[in-house]
Amino acid sequence: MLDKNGIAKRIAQELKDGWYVNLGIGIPTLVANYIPDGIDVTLQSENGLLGMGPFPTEEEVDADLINAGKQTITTRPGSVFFHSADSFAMIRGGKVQLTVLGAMEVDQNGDIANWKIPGKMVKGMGGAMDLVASAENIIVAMMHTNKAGESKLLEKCTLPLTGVNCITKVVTNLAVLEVKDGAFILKERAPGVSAEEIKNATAGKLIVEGDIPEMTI
Amino acid sequence: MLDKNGIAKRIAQELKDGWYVNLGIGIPTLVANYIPDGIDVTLQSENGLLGMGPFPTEEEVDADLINAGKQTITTRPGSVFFHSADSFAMIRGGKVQLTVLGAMEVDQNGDIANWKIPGKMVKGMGGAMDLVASAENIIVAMMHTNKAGESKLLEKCTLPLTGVNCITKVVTNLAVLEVKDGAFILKERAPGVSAEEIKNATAGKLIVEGDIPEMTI
Amino acid sequence: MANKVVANAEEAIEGIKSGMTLMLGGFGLCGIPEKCIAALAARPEIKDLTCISNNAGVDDFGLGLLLKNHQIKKMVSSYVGENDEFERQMLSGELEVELTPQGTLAEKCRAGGAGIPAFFTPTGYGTEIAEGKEVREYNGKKYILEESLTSDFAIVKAWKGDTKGNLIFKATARNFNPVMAMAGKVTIAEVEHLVEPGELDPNEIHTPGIYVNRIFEGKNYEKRIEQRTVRSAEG
Amino acid sequence: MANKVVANAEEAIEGIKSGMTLMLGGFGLCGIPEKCIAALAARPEIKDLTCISNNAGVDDFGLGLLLKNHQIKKMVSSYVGENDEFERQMLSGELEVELTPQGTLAEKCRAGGAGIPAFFTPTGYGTEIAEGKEVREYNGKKYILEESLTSDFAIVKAWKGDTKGNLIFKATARNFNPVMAMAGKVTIAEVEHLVEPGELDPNEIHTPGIYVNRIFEGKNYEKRIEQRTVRSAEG
Repeated sequence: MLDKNGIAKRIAQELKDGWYVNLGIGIPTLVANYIPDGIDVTLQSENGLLGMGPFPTEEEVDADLINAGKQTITTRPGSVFFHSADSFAMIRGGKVQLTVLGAMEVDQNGDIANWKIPGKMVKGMGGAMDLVASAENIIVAMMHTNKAGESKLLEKCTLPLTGVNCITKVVTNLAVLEVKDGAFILKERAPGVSAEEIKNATAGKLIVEGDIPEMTI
Repeated sequence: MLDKNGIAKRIAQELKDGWYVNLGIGIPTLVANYIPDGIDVTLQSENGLLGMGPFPTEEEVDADLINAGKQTITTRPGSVFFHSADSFAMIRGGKVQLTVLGAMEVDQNGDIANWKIPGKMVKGMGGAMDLVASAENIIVAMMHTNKAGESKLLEKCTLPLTGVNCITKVVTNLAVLEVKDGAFILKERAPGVSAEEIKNATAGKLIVEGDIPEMTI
Repeated sequence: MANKVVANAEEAIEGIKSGMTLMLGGFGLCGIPEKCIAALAARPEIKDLTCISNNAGVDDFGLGLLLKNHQIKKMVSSYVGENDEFERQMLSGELEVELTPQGTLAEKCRAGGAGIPAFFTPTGYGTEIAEGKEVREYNGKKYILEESLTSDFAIVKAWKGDTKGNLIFKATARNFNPVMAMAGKVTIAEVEHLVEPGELDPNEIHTPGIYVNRIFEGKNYEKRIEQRTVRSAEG
Repeated sequence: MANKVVANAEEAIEGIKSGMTLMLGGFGLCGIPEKCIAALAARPEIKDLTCISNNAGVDDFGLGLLLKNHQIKKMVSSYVGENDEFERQMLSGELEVELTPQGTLAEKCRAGGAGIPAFFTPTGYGTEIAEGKEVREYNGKKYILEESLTSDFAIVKAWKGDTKGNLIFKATARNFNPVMAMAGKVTIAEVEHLVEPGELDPNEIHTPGIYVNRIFEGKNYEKRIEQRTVRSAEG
C-alpha cells in the first residue's frame, strides 16, 4: 500500500519532458518533489504563473508571489506572470498537458466530484471545474477509500459534480486504474496489494484482465 | 464653405478634456492638429497604441511604431502599447469617448457606409465596423457631396453598411448636423453657406428649425 | 487638465453607495486593494453590497472586514474557504453566495470590459453550474453560455501606476486585477508607487490608463500572507 | 531535454503542407514574420493555403510574395487595400477572400486560443457580415454570434524571445502576434534577439512560452515601412 508520497512518486512517472503541468492542492502538490532526472517540466499555477519553483527561504518570502494554494513560492528561470483570464485561457485552450488533482469521488464514466458536500462543505470549486473541463489528460490522485472506509471509485458519483467524462486515470494508495468505456481498468497494483483487495475497495465496475503487475516506484 | 482643415478644426471644438479619442484615416486625422489649448486628449490607434504623438523626425522613424493608417508616428509620455484583441476590447467596451471617421454615405437613421463599393472597391472594413458598433459618440467627417455632386446625406444608404443607427453627428464642408429621430437636424452653417444651399445638398430628411447660426472656427 | 489622482482611499471611494456592485481584485489576500477595503469598512453605512471577488478575505483582513460589518449582501466568488464568519453567514442565510468557476469568473470580467455580453465555455458543463444555461456543441464537445459581468465600481491594487492611470502589477499579485479594471463603470486603482507619465515603459504596462478613473498611492501596505511556506536556506 | 530552438526559418516551417490554415501576425508590414514568409515563398510546392492575417502584404514583400506564387487559396483579413496582385486575383476569382472586422478577427483568434468556441459581439450587426449569423439582444443592444478561429500553424514575429518560447514584442509590432500565437496547433516564433531563460523579466513577457513550439533568431530584418511620414526636426 502507498502513502501520499508514494502516490505522488507513482504519478511523477507519468511526466514527459517538456510538459506543462498543473498540480492541484494536497497529494498532487507532492508530485513536484519527485520529477525524474532529465525531465524538464514547467509547473502552471492557475493564479497566474508558469515556471513555479520550490518554497522560498525565509529571506526570499514575497507576499506578492504565491501559488494557487496561497503558499509562498519562488520562480524558476524562464518563468512568466499573467492575469487570471490569460491563465485560464491557456488551460481551456488545452495547452497544459497534464492536470493532477484530488477528488472526493470518481466514477466509472470519468465523472468527478471534489468541490461541495451539500449542507456541509461549501468552499467552492476554485479553478477545478475549468481544469477538468479543459484538459485531455487528467489524473486523479487520492486515497482509494474515505475515512469511513467507503470506496471513492463509484458506479455513479453521489456528490455534486465538478466535471463529466473527463478523468482518464486514477492513482490511489492501492492501484493505478484507467477510466475507459464505463469502467475502471486495473493497470497496476500497489506493492503488496492483491487484485482482490482492490476489487473489494472499488464500488464501480472494475475490469481485471490477466496478470496485473505490481507497480515499481 | 469649409475645406478639409476647416472640417477638422470644427470637429476639434467637440473635444473635451480627458477624453480618449479614435481618429480615422483622412480628414479625421487632421483633427489632431487643432486640439484646443488646455484640453488634454489621448489618441487611440486601434493597431495597439494609446497616446499617439506627432509624426517622427527623420531620426526618430521606427518601423515598429506606426498608426492604423500605417504611417510612422511617435508616442507621448504616458503612452501604452497593447495587442489587437486588447485594443478592440477597450473600443467595444465603450472606453473611447469619441470616434471620428469618414464616410461614403450616411443616412437619416444614423446608418453609415464606408467600406465597400460592390464590384469596385474591396479593400475591407478594417476596424471601422468595430468602432461604429461600439462608440456612443461618433462624428462623421466628410464632404457634403461626392465628386459627382450627389448628396452623401441620404434617406437610406445605398452601399453595403458599416453600421446601423450609430452616427450621432455629421460635420461637412457645409454644415454641422445632428442625426436624431430619423432626420438630419441642421445645427450650424459653414461660413457663407445658406440653409437653402445645405437643403439642396441634402438628400435625406433635413430639419431646419429657427435661425441657424453660422459656425465659428 | 483632467486629473485622475485622488489623495487617499477615503476620497477614492466617494460615490460608492449601498446596493452597488463592486469588483475587487486579488487572489486570496495577494494583490487585494487593502486600503480601499479598509476605507469601506470605516463607512459601515454603506451596505447591501454585491462583491465580485475570487475570495472573501479572512476574518480580520480584506473582505472579511466588510463581512464582519454586515456590509455585504452577496458574494460572487470561486472559493471562499478561509473565512469562518463567511461560512457562518452563508449557512445561516444572511449572505447570498454565487459560486462561479475561477476561469469563468475571470473571463466574465474580461468579457464585460471588452463589450462581449456572452460566450460559450466548456467549464461546468454537466454540473449544477450549468443549470438553466444554454448548452451548445462545437466539434463534438459541449459548452455552456455564460454572460459577462460589469460593476458600478472596480477596485484594484497595482505595484506601480502613473498619473494617467497606467498600471503595472507585481508577480502573482496581478491575478484578477487587470480584468476587473476593465469591467468597472468607475475603476479605482491603489498603487504602491505613483509616478509621472513617461516613467513607466509603454511596452511593460499591464493595464492601460483608459480603464482607470481614480488613482492614489497607498502607504504602509500590510500585504498579509495566508500560507507562509518556507524551506531551510540549505534546502 | 525538450528543445524549442530551431536553426532558421527553413527548419521552422517544416511540416507546413498544402491545404493547411496558417495564422500570420502583423499589421500592414509592421511586425510580420518576414523570415518565415520568405521561407514559404521559397517552397512554391506548398500551396492552397488559407492565410489568416489582418492584411495581405504588398506586391513584393510579406504575404504578397505568396500571392505572387499563387500559394494562397483563401485570405481571412480585415483590410487588403495595398496590394495590386491581391485585388487582381480576388476580382478574377482566383483568390477567395473572407473579410472580417479587425476587432472581431482579433477576438476570434484570442477565443480560439482560449478554448472559447463562440462569443457575441455588436460588431457588424445589421451589415452583410451578420448574414446567416445568430442575433441576440442584451440590455437593449443587438449582438451577433461569431465563432472562434484556430490554425494548423501560427507564425509570429517578436522582438525578444527566450529558449523556452517566452516572447516580448516591440511597440505597435505587437498587434495580432500574441493572439495568433495562442491559436496555432503549432506556433512558430521568429525573434530579433534570442536569449536564455531568466534574461527576460517574468513580469514583462507578453506571450508565455507555453504557446510557442518552435523559436529562432532571424538575421538582418528588413522591416519595410509602408507610409514613411516625417516632420521636420524643428516641427
